[in-house]
Amino acid sequence: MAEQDGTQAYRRIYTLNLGPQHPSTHGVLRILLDLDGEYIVKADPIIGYGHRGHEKMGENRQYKQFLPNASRLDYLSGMLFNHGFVLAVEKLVGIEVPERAKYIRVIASELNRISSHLLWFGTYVMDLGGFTPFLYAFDDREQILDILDSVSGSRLTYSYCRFGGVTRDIDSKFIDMTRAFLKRMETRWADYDDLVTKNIIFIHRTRDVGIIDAELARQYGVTGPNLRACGVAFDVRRIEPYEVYDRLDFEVPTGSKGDALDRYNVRFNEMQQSCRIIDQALDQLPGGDFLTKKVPQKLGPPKGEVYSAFESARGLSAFYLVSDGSPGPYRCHIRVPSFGNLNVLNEVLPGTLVADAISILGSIDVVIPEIDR
Amino acid sequence: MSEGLFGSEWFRLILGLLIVLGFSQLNALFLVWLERKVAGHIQLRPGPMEVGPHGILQTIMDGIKLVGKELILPLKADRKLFFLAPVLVFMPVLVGFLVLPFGPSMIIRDMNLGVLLVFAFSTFTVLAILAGGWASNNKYALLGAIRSVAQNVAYEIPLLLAVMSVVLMVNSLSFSEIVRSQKSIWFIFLQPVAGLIYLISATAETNRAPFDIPEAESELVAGFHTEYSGMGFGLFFLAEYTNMFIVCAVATSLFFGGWNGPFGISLGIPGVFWFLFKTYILIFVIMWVRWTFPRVRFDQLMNFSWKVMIPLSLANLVVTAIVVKLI
Amino acid sequence: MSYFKEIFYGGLSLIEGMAVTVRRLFRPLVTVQYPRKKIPLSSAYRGHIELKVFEDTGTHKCIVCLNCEKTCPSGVIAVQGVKLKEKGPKTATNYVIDFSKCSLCGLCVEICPTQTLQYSKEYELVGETQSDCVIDLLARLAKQAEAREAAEKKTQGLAA
Amino acid sequence: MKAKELEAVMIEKFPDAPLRRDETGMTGALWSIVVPISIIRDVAKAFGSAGFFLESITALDFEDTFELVYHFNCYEPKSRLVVRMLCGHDQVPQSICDIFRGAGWLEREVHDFFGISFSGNTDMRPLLLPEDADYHPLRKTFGKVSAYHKREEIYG
Repeated sequence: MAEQDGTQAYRRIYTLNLGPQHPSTHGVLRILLDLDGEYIVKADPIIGYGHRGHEKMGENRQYKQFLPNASRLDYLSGMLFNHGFVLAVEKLVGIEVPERAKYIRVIASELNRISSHLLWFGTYVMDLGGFTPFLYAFDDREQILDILDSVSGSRLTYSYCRFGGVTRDIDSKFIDMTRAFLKRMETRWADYDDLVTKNIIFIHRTRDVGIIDAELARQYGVTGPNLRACGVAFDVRRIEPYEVYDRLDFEVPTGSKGDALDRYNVRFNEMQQSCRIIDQALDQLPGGDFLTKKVPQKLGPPKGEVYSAFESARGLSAFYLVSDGSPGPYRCHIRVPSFGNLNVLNEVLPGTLVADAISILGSIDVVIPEIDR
Repeated sequence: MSEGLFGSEWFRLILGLLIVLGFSQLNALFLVWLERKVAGHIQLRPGPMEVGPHGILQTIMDGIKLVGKELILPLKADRKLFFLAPVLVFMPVLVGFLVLPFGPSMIIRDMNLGVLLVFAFSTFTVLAILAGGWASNNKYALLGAIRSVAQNVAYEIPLLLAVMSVVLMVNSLSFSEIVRSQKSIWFIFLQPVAGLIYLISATAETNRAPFDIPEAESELVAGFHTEYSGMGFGLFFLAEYTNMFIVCAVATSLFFGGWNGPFGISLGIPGVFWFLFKTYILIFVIMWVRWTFPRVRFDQLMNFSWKVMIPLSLANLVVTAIVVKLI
Repeated sequence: MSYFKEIFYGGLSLIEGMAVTVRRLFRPLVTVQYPRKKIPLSSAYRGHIELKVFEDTGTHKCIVCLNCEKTCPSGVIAVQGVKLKEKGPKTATNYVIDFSKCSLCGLCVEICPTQTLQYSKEYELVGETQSDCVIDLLARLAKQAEAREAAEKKTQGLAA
Repeated sequence: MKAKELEAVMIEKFPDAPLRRDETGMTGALWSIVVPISIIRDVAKAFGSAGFFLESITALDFEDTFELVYHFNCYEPKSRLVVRMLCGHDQVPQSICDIFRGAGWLEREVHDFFGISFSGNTDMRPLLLPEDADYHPLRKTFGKVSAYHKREEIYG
């Protein structure tokens, strides 16, 4: 069971295989932990159990046919990846998108961001042992899924965006549902605060746990809320705004220390900012087409490349498409944020307790199939 | 002859044992159902609804399912210990029932060392958990067992210190004596700190959330009973609920007046109902706590025990001793 | 001093949390007991594809242009057809989908030139083998028409 | 403007490397530079000391060569920069995993998919592929392939 370490006679280091089947490894992550008692000496994340070859699929498909794949990369923010892929292709081919479609996309994406964060919130508290907030978060998330279902017809893998617009226009029912949701959430934040944010046990479980400072984050290419938690206000929506984000007023919440509590607070505030964005976008929503008519069935983009970044729920994501002029890409690379965010565990985990490892893993919010691609 | 048989001490003991066995099993099944209902309604869902009215028979069906399942012995497990542990975890909780004062005349054995007996035997649970975790030959189970031992050592102390303050006031270790002296005012009003410390330690003692670190399903999969299947797991599960009943019943008799109504008002309700009512209220509170809080971390738990609970309970004991001496 | 302060405010935060959960205890439930109660589907719901019946012809309008078959990313659709008339389009004789491969992207529905494809509202599909997921849309259409006729007869019979 | 400063550094230090600016922002980067395989570590060091982080490493398989593409970015202001490196099918580029510690995994991923091994990276186990994988799926010689071009055919 415990192997004797040759060099140190009475310190026994043993290996614990955390995952791939483990309640808290979110998908199929395996971490080889070398433990000294309950303290972690070395951590080696092993990934790839969910590798489906999306990049190879992308090379063998037409641009249009890759649409359903895009929302299956990070299935929790399917709309965002769908949106991001469409952006990349539109940039490559040069398709003009109607104003209304841009707003619809932003609303749908932000709704998806909230739903992704809500799921993270629920599972994170569940990783820490609190089961009830998980179901409250799911109750709220259910409202978002209903809203997105009413317009895209799907609850998880939306395939809602199309080159030059979206598949279906939003109607007054959608707007009413969204407004009702925003109103509902206003009262929910206080409940979540009382139940989780202010809870002394929760604070002790997260404060000073798993500190990722700005330099470490830079070394590993950590982005998204995990980076903002260490005080760097880096948000693709702000730095290189796409769609109509430059017309909307929102803050980029940041933390200071980069511990689990900061990451929690950043995500929590981000949900509220997303609510603000949706509210403004609904106010500014113009009329007009939701899908441009001028897109040919078979796209023939010019030769060249495009690297289009967008902010998914987990950080900076990008599609890198290289076109050889044919209706499908020559190379389709996907930059996923969870890759760097998980990689940093190599350095953050050693020296912490097993219980902290679960807390850290939950707080950086990785979606493993996104990394595996 | 017959009179001698029914009146004999042996008859009383056997009858008592049968009642205890029947009651503890039924009670545990009911508590499991109650827990699922409470959890369900707290989480805005109905809980079990299918078997029987409002799913009341669900746990019995689960029990039948567990009995029907194969007991899987892990490779290289310690066979004897592995099967002994679930039995070991259930034996001491039965002993606890012997001295619980359900009513003025409803005690199987009114021993004058009753309090001591309950706590002496409740430590057996730790032994069972350690045996089960060790025998499983599984790292998660072993970690759970280690945590359990450390946790119980840390929490026995404040638990007993809190009880000691009550014992000092009554000057007796007999449950019926303690309950009788609470006829006019419950000890929770005289000893609020001790009562609170007792409840917190008892939650930790029974490995309930937020102190369920030996199980800690999000960290250690299922802790010490990771490898148990079928009724082996079932016994651990039932023992947890029976244990919970016992600590709550002890809390009722030590701090909440046992079979007495509040402030001596009994409303004509028999004492046993008062006792059960108060015990179930306490059990509900423990469930309510479980479905509200996240789990504490192992070292924080120890910190809390050694840095907060033990000093507080010691101070409380000293103050009690001085006051008792002065009066 | 901060030692006692933390104990006090910590305890207070715990009580606040418990207040949140106990309030929920008396709120109406949000879940639905599924097989007995069902939530209405949204009008945009995307089930597997099916052939639409048009009022004017009484049947579908598939002309076997194979656009759906070609555009499908996963090779779900297989269509065969014959030319019934010398001039004019073909008519489908076979329209089979393998639902186990379908990712419900909806590209086939969008590309259909006669708009004879639509999403069905069926979601309670069950099968034991992969071949159970193969759906013959024309047979399904015939079965639906039969059911409709039977229902019509029944109402006529009742009326008479 | 970190990008401008770095551009000056690049031109000064590596005058032979062709630097291409992208005024339109079409490709998502301000400029890209094609560097020879031997100086990638110096380039990466320049980027590292300028406060950039490594966004992604990826490769393209052409008939005549591999092309490794490094995307660097910095937090403020918008300045994504691209470093390209032509790497023959039998060449072994140097690892930058000690300059950007996160590069280790990215290089492992490239090794998985293209079979390019990096000298200096001690951990070259397959990352996303199975442990015993001896194939490189994103090479254009593996599986179904729609086209296999020479590099000039795309970049002209």
